[in-house]
Amino acid sequence: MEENKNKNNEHQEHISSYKEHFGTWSALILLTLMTVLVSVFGADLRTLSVATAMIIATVKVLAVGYYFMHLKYEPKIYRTLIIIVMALFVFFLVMVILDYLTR
Amino acid sequence: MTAAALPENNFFNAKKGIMSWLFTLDHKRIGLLYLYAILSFFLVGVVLGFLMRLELLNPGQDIMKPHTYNQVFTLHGVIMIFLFIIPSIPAIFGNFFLPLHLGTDDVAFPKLNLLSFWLYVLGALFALATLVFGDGPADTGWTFYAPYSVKTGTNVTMSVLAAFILGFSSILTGLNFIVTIHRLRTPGMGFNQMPLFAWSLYATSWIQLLATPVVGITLLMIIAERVFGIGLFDPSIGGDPILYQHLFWIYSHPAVYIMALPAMGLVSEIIPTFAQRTIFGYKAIAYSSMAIAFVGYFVWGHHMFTSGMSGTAGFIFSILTFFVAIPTSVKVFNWVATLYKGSINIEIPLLYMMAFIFNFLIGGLTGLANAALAADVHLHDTYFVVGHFHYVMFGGTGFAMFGALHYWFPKIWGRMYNKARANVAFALLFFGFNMLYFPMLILGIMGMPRRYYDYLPEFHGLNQIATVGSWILVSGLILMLANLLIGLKKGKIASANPWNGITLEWQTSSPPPLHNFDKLPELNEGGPYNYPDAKKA
Amino acid sequence: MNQSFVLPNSGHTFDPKSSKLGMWLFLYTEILLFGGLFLVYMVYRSLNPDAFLLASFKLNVWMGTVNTIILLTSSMTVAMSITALQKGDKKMAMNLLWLTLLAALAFLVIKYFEWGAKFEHGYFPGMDHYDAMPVGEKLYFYLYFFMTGLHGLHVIVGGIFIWVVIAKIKSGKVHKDRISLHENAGLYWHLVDLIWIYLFPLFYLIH
Amino acid sequence: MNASNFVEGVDFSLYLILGISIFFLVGITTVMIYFLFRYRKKNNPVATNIEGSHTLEIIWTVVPTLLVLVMFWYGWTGYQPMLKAPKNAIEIEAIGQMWKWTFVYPDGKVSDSLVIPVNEPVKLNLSSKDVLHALYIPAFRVKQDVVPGGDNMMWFTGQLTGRYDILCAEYCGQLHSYMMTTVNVVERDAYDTWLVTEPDLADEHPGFTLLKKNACNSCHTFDGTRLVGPSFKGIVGRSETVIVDGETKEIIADREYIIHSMKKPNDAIVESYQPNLMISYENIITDEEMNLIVDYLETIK
Ligand code: HEA
Ligand code: HEA
Ligand code: HEC
Ligand code: CUA
Ligand SMILES: [Cu+2]
Repeated sequence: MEENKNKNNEHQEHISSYKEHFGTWSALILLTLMTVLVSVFGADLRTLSVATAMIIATVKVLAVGYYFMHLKYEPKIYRTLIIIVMALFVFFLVMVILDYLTR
Repeated sequence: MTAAALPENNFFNAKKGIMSWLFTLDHKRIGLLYLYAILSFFLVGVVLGFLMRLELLNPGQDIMKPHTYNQVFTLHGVIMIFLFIIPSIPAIFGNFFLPLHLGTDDVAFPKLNLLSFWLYVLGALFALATLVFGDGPADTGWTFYAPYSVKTGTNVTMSVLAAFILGFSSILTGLNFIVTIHRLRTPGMGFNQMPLFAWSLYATSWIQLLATPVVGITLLMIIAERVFGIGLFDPSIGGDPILYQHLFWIYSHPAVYIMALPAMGLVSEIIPTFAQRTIFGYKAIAYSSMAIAFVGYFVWGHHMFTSGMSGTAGFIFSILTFFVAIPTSVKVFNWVATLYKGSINIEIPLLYMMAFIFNFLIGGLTGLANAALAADVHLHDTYFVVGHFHYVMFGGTGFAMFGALHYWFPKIWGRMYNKARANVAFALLFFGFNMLYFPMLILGIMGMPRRYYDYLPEFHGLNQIATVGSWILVSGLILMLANLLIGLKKGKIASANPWNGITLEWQTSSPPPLHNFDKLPELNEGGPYNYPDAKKA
Repeated sequence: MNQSFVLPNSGHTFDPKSSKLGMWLFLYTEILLFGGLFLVYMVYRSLNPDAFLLASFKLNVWMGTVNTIILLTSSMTVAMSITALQKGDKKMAMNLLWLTLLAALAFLVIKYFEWGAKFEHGYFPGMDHYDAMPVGEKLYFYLYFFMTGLHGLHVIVGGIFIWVVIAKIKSGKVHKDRISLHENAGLYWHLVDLIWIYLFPLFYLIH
Repeated sequence: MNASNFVEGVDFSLYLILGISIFFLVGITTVMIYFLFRYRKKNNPVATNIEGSHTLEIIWTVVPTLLVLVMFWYGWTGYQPMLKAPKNAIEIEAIGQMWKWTFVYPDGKVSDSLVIPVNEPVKLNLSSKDVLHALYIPAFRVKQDVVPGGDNMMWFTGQLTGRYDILCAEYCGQLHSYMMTTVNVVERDAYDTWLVTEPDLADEHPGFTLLKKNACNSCHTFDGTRLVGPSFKGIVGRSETVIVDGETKEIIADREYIIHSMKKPNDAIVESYQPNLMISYENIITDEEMNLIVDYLETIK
């Protein structure tokens, strides 16, 4: 399909700017500090802090994937695939835990 | 038709010397290396299976002690699963014919391909080294269930390590094929112009890629548990042996479709060639491969119905398991429909495909009995399951592989085998196979558990029939292999396209030249199997 | 016969897109490799919530936080080094990669001290203190060592990968128009980072 | 009348599926062979390219879907009652260990085979001392894994008096295929008398009774033949080579050593035998009992 046409004359790759990387990094550090603070000082919000920690981690992962790993600039198939892989993992997890919790 | 001599320019004589084989980057040679290696290990597995049958001829001890028997069936299972059937079709025929089918000259990463092969050899050596090192081969069954696999003194660590390495080899092959299919199709060939074998390899590769790592890490945990003496599945520290089973089957169920899908791809190749007409329902067959691969990820729990699984989980896993049968049956019906209004050459490869369909039907339909919760409570871990999986794996995939070997024999070696002898071998194999495994289904319904060194007297008769069947089967196998070997040396020179096949591999000479094609291969008008000589519907 | 004929879609010619696709596929397998461990973790944690909570207090949150920051920073430097090479600034690209390696080293050194402290307390499986722990906490520590250990192994492999890239940039084999290897090393390194992003809250921040 | 209350559900789902299977197997095979001959090259020299048919695709997707749903349903309804035992069931502990079954009754009676009253629900609480086993009674169509550290259970009602096999259906090592016993379904009054009659052990050495009770004889013989563990024949006072912490040592098997071997079998492994197979009996057998055992062992030379 489309990939076969111009294999040798590569079309221009997207070049991310330093600024963009730095911005991503700042956001990541901010989020890290946030989770640490929530967890260390929000000790009695236990379930809440687990949930926030996981949500924040996921946001961080998305940021790394999107900007550092250039997913934002890759063909859509890369994003679709990674969603499928993650969904697969979540299904494994849900089914195993379900088995344990309903015994 | 027959040319006087093999073409001068072929991949066999393109380079000379043993090194040019061991370090070759040519996908055809790597495919053949796999063929020789896999076949050798397979023969070891067959001998072990044969020994088991001898032991089971009569109740009580015949030729070996219980401990030995347990090691034998474990090694038999490990060899057959990890060394034979999982790599078999993709690594041999996939390597050889995928690039030809796509009209390219190699896979995307030839060096990685060579690495996969050597990893395979390394893993195989580890598996066999257990015969010599440590306290002998593992005696756990190929499933390595904890906690027995952690307690036994036999050399489980090495067997598990072997499976781990073989897993990597399998992952890399899958990765290579996916990239090849995405990037190296000949200009103008869209996904829907690909031969169905390529489709089935594509589906298989995704399973290899995404399921294998899970078993990889699980096996590492077993190794760690053995090395440190305590571990994640040990109840005394709060661990749970059932969790091991979940992890193991998350891989090993999808793995059964690694075994089956490529074989189904072969059937979809070979039937149109001998019916001389286009395949019935191309898209249905292609997409059902993907559907099987996909649904196959979600059903692993059916191996654990009696493990104490909750009713809710059992309900979900059972119903999902039944859903796999639907795309499979779509395939079967389409294959049969492809014979309709064909102009059929009844040749040996086609006979093997018919045998595939028959055996696979029995295998698949007995799978349904296993998938039903109530029936599985009775059938689980009995010979019914043993019968089921030999029917699908050996009666299905094994026979498809024989068929493919006969089908592509002239393409690979440029010669033809003796057809009369091949027919006799086929008859022996088919008859012996059914005589060996059908009694097992009945034994299972009667309640004979598997992995049994000894059995109650009421099971004696059927076990004897099975053992005699194994003798017929093995004689068929020997005849078949001998016939092929003779054909290799002395067979008549075959033409480039002896079956009047239509996929791209038949456009090049037999054996193919080093770089597969001397000119850009021509795509077939209106679909990969659209025979120009046949009438329009 | 035309010996010099080469197909337009030959597998023997270098194709950056193939190589990137291949790398991503490999990353998927890595995700699922760790996925298996995360699964074990989740199951055991849901079975022993309190023990996991208690055990997590024995880890040093600050060391973990510092390590997280180090890894995130190193991710940024790899990403930037790719930008630099794409722009043709070879020197800058190499320096940024060296910085990444430095971060990797720092990460490992901190891990070394962290593990060392745990060893001293006898938390490693088989040691005295470990044997005296309640069952759930044993699992926690076993998982802790297993998962961070495997992750540490990935840090080392990623570091070697980057080191190879540096050498190849130096010798001119990797350059502006042939950047695949560099990009792939970057992708791998980011993956190491991604895994840590989940490991960190799961082990250190259960509080 | 069936042997147990589950036979009907299990057999119905099994034979329903087998019936449908045979129909498809025969049907498809016949059609296949018919086509093979009807459209042979000789009979049909020119093929027709038929690309497919949407109607057919839909039919052969929908029909199997409906059929599998039916199969699933009867599988489920046959299985569901197994999940929950009735409240009034007689609860018996069933313990699996390499390679012996032990049953403990509510009033403390211990037996190595199962005896149950007819037409009364029985619940077995399954536990394992070492590895996985599975308690399987083919005639009753019931099977359940016995998991160390787990708490599985199974229940059933024996509906016909008689003796049936109990087998182990989960691979558990060397003598897996010999791990069998029986279930005897008897009338209620026979069950009641059985419960209160102790076997007559008056002239049996109490040490020997203990050895049998703890299934030592499934790994150790009394006649010198080798099984999983060293034979008991002439063990007391025997000199043997053992491995302690990786080092080989010569020892004499005296009373102290033998008792230690029961408490901590892994401390000293007799050469050429495997560690980890024998479990520790420290909290299972009392010190007095251990001495009785050694008393008995002294008598077998
Ligand atoms: C090539 C390998 C292969 C394949 C393809 C399959 C295919 C299937 N398997 Fe099998 N299986 C194994 C290899 C395989 N299996 C192995 C190795 C084990 C044992 C592992 C061990 O414990 O050691 C096992 C065990 C196993 C079990 C566990 C049994 C137990 O231990 O208790 C179950 C349970 O559900 C099962 C089910 C199925 C089903 C439903 C299919 C389906 O995919 C089959 C679908 C096919 C058909 C249904 C036939 C075609 C359909 C028609 C012609 C249409 C008519 C059909 C309808 C009306 C629906 N298998
Ligand atoms: C592909 C897989 C495969 C194959 C081919 C076989 C082949 C055979 N198997 Fe099986 N078997 C397994 C996979 C396989 N097996 C597995 C996974 C188990 C479970 C182990 C466990 O419980 O852990 C098992 C278990 C098993 C048992 C049950 C043991 C027990 O539970 O106690 C028995 C008993 O008779 C048996 C017998 C045999 C025999 C006699 C043969 C053969 O010897 C028959 C002779 C074979 C042939 C005549 C030729 C076959 C040829 C091909 C398939 C292709 C060749 C290819 C080319 C030429 C290119 N096997
Ligand atoms: C599952 C199998 C198994 C069971 C059950 C078992 N043992 Fe053992 N036993 C072994 C093995 C294997 C060894 C050898 C390894 C070792 O020395 O620890 C052994 C060793 C011994 C020894 C040391 C023998 C010697 O020659 O030094 C003694 C004494 C012993 N067992 C007693 C018993 C008693 C008493 C019981 C029952 C209460 C018992 N065993 C139950 C497997 C078993
Ligand atoms: Cu106990 Cu098998
Ligand atoms: Cu399965």
